[in-house]
Amino acid sequence: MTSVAERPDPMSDPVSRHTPPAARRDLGWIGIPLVAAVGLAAYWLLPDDLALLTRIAASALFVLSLDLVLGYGGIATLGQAAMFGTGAYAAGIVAVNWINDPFAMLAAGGIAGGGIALATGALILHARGLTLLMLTIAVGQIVQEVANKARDWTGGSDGLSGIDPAPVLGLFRFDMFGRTSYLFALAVLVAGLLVARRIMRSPFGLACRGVREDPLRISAIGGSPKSYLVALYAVAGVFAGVAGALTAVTSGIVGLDSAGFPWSAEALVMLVLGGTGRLYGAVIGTAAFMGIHHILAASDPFHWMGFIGLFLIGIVLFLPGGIASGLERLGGLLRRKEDRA
Amino acid sequence: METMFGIAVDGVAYGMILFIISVGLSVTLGLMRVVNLAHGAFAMVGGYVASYAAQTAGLSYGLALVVAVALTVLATLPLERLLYRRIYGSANELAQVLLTIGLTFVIVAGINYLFGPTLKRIPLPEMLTGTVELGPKAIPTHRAFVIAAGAATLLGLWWLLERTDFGIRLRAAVDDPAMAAALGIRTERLYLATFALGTGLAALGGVLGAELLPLEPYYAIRYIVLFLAVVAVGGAGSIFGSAAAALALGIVDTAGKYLIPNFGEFFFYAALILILFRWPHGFFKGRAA
Amino acid sequence: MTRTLRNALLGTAFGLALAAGPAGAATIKVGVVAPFSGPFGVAGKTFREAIEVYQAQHGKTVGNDTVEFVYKDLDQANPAQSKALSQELIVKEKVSFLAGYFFTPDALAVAPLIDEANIPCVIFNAATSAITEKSPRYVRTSFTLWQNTVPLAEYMAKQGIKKAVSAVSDYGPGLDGEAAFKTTFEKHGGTVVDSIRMPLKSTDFAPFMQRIKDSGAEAVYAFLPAGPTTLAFTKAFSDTGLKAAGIKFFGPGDLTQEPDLPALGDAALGVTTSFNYSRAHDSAMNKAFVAKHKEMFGSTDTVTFSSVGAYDGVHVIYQMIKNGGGGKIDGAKAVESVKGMSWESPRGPLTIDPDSRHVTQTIYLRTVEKVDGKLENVEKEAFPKQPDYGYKVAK
Amino acid sequence: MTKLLEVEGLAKNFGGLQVSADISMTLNAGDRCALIGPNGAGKTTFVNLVTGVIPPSAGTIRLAGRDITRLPAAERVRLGLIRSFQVARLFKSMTVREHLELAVLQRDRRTFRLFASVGKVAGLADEVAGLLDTMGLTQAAHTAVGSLAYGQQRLLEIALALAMKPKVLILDEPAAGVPHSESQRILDAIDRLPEDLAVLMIEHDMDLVFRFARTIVVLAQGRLLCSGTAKEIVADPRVREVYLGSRADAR
Repeated sequence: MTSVAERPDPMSDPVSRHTPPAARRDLGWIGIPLVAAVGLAAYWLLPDDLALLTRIAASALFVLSLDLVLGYGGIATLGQAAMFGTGAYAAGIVAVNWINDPFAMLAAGGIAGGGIALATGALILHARGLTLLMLTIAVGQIVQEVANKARDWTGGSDGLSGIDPAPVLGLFRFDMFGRTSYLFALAVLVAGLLVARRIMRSPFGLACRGVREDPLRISAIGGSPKSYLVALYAVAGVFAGVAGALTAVTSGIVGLDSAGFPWSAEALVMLVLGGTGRLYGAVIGTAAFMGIHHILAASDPFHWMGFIGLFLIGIVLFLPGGIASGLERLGGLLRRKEDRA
Repeated sequence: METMFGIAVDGVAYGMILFIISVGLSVTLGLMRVVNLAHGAFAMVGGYVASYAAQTAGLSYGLALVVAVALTVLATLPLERLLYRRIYGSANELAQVLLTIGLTFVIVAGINYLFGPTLKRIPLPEMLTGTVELGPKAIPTHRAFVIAAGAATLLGLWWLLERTDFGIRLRAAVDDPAMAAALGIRTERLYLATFALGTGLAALGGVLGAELLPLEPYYAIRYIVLFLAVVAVGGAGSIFGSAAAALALGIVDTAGKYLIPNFGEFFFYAALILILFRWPHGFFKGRAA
Repeated sequence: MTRTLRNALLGTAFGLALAAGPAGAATIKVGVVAPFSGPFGVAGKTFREAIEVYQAQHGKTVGNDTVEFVYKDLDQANPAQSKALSQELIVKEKVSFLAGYFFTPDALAVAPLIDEANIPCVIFNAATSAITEKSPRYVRTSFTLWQNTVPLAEYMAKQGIKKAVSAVSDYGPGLDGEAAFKTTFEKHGGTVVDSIRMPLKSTDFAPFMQRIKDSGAEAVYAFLPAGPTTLAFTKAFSDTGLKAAGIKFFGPGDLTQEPDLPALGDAALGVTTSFNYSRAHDSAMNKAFVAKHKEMFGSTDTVTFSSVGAYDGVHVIYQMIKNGGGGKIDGAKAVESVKGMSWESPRGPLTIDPDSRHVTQTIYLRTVEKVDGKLENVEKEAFPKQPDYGYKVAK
Repeated sequence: MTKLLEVEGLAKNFGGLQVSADISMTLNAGDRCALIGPNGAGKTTFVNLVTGVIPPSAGTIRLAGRDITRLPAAERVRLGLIRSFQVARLFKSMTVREHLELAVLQRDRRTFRLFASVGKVAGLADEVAGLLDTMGLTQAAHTAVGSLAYGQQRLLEIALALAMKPKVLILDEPAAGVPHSESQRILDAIDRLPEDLAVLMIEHDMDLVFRFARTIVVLAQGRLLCSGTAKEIVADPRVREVYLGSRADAR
């Protein structure tokens, strides 16, 4: 990866070239209500699969955080799990030792995730391309190793267990049927989408889009590209931390895998699969990847990897820009037909 | 003193393995600007072919090595035509990541299906077992052989790139692709040849390194971070950069494990961050990166 | 897909049967969570094969009830995913037992679930002692590091070894092994001159070998998780001349697990390990088990410790169903009913310790030798009735 | 007259090569100055030195009395030294309006507001509308720059510079690449720039230079050759020599 941030990436953003931005916004606007509606529908239609759906919702929030960094900031990272893991452990440690209110846990996760992102981002975001990629990986590995070493706090490789979140608002208990967990996760995801959308339409979001396209031009109007990137990285860190905390709340345990390289890589795959720079692309990618994985792993746990691999190759060859861009093109086609009629 | 010497020897041996496998990745990244995450998978395929050739077909180690490199190159060339050609260039990074991860998954699943999930070995010839005395330190003969093979690979690549027609064209294309095309260098064939070179080197490393990086289907995923680290530190497209980076990381890793084993992992990644801080474009700034 | 469909149809069919008739023929489901794909896919494979061998030998029914196994793939240690899969097994598949669990965090993750659902959880592998303390519904049929290490350390001390070094992977079970070794070995008069903790993912062990050599120890106690790391470690031990220098190599049997032996080759010869099971164990029951496995799967390459962990786990589950006398399983009662249970397994005599709910078993001292041209762990000594020494050891 | 930009003894060496030497000049409020010179005279280097893209080897630069010689480029921009680019350098996927919003927000340091909506920032919409109107870009406000005509992109470049509320504005060949028929629009736009601004224009097109400039500075071989009013410059034999000489060489 030589220069993700220096050049606009046409792969990730074909829509902006072909359709006026106004059309893109419309789809963005229905994206979030659609996520909420589909999420609620799934609650009624698939009451036995809430465990999976909960994981999808929490993971989607994590992938969303990656979209903020990559899709809006052009920062290629394979270390986003460092923030997720830090958030998850922070929430878990807070719950086990002090206070187990789910909202307090989310707050702890967000603060921890944002804090670590701010600290490490300031350190590594001067780099670009492959170097940056390696730095993010290295930060992730170090966070994971810290978690492994701090056994007294994190449980080390055994995982931090015994997290028992209090009922939501003192009313809804997290039971084994997962209803509370799912609705809670879905609510947090939708709230996350709304906040992310708000941020991306704020002056800050506008500046970040500018940095992604041409950092030098940003300096020419008096802005500092690096400070925008560090701020964006920290904001995304808050999202990742909340996602980690959400996983800690809904699963009651945090493992070393939550800060691991595979999790970062998987998030990147899910995001690119769904489509970058759209927010709801993160949700589509996560649902598609985890859903397909679940079905394949259930029917053929021995060879699912091969099928997922073929699927990813197929997406690159036939649907560059991810599933969301495919949907948008479909939407565009339909609209054009209407126009003609 | 003896300790230092021991660390140096072990580190160099480890570094040479990393070098042989990673340099192919560096070459393809430098020329085609493709982040080939399937590079480890190609190394693994080479190792498996050699293992099969030596154990089941009963070939000698040397012959198995040649067969492995040749078969791996032959097997992956169609991939260049069918898949890689579509994603060359730095504008396609996300597509590259997705496609090569997908390809890695398919290869892992395929190897798992064909050879099973258990560890495989490439039996060493009598000559390469045992130890050789190197001053005060005894090192495994195989490691000494790997160091020699790594040095030979470095020399061979240097000769290929500096002294042959292919090398001149390749360097021209890395420096300035547009100019190279204008001069009538047929980049398509050049890309194909370079891809073959990269894959061949991967396979070679997979076979030679099998004692240190044992063969199993997840090899492809397990070590790719290590290979990427070498390329990042060395600078994409630089042969000597890769060698220097591989040796440096090999020695750093070995020293960390020896001196502070409890924090070996910390040491390695902290060193990596420091190195990349000091040389953000790698030791030898890649001409193309 | 076809499996899912079939399961669904079966489920419906039995559901109808249940609704129609009186309590009688029912299907009792057992959910198995284990790695069936990924780097640890062999473990899941051994579980599944052992389960199928057990069912082939003992039938698929207990009384009037049919026992059906539902498999869920968890490719690596991922407790959150483990909990989600187990939750799905309970809520969607309506299993009466949870079983499997290769890694400690994955097993720990289900403690709140099994308590809430009142379902027994039979652990086929996860070896950290502390697990069974977390819920009264855990039963474990594998082993712990303490269980394997204590007799080994005693044996080493008895051999006249005074100075030893421990080298373990830097994660929970490794630290268990290190603690068990140090405590026991020093209690019997030995000295641990160096305790090396190695990064979990490391495959280059030359520097550690140098360190072991420099420590001046006569013997090394090593523990690493089975797989590429153990292979590389064992090879490095023989390659770097430590073996030739006369340093003795001991460790729990993970180091020479049967599926890795062909790849280890002659480097493994002479390595002494302590473990609860060897494929070459000499008993009629084990011969029958291995023969049946070969008959069903064509090879015995994958028969190893996790096989008997699963095999005996299924035996315990069958016993719980039997004790319940048909109908719905009450988890707490079912676990209660097998406390103190003793039986003969392919690995030897087993008893479920009523306190720890972990099997008390014979630990064997084995050496890798060639038997009919094939490498095997050949048993040299037996230490009977070894409990889990790590249960409720303050950390 | 307020001295807005003062350059003294500015020089730059690349290795042994001296590309700029001993350049001194002053811009006052209200100045309309053109910087001309044959190709290779060092005009671009001069702009880069003044704006802080490259550090000078010697000399000082003062902006409204403050020494800015060592300040980074972005800092000079914040102080009011603004340039437009020779080749339109814009954010392709953003609309015209978004460009101006971003520039105004950046100028006011309001870009770190995370939760405000761009549409609701006080005073922003009016100011942007004013800028659009000044440059005649109101019609194109919602067009993505990628699909904008080149002449309009140049206008947007100038609008962007203007949005920064500059004290000193450097226009680097504002009409480069624009068809002659459209250059009048650009000139019109420049005519409407606030009067108290100091404007320095680098330009080849003499036609444009004579219509715009009240003073002209000639650069040749990295040195200041002469300066004066249009009439004085045209009459200066050295200028003729530089231009004709270089043309003769080129042929």
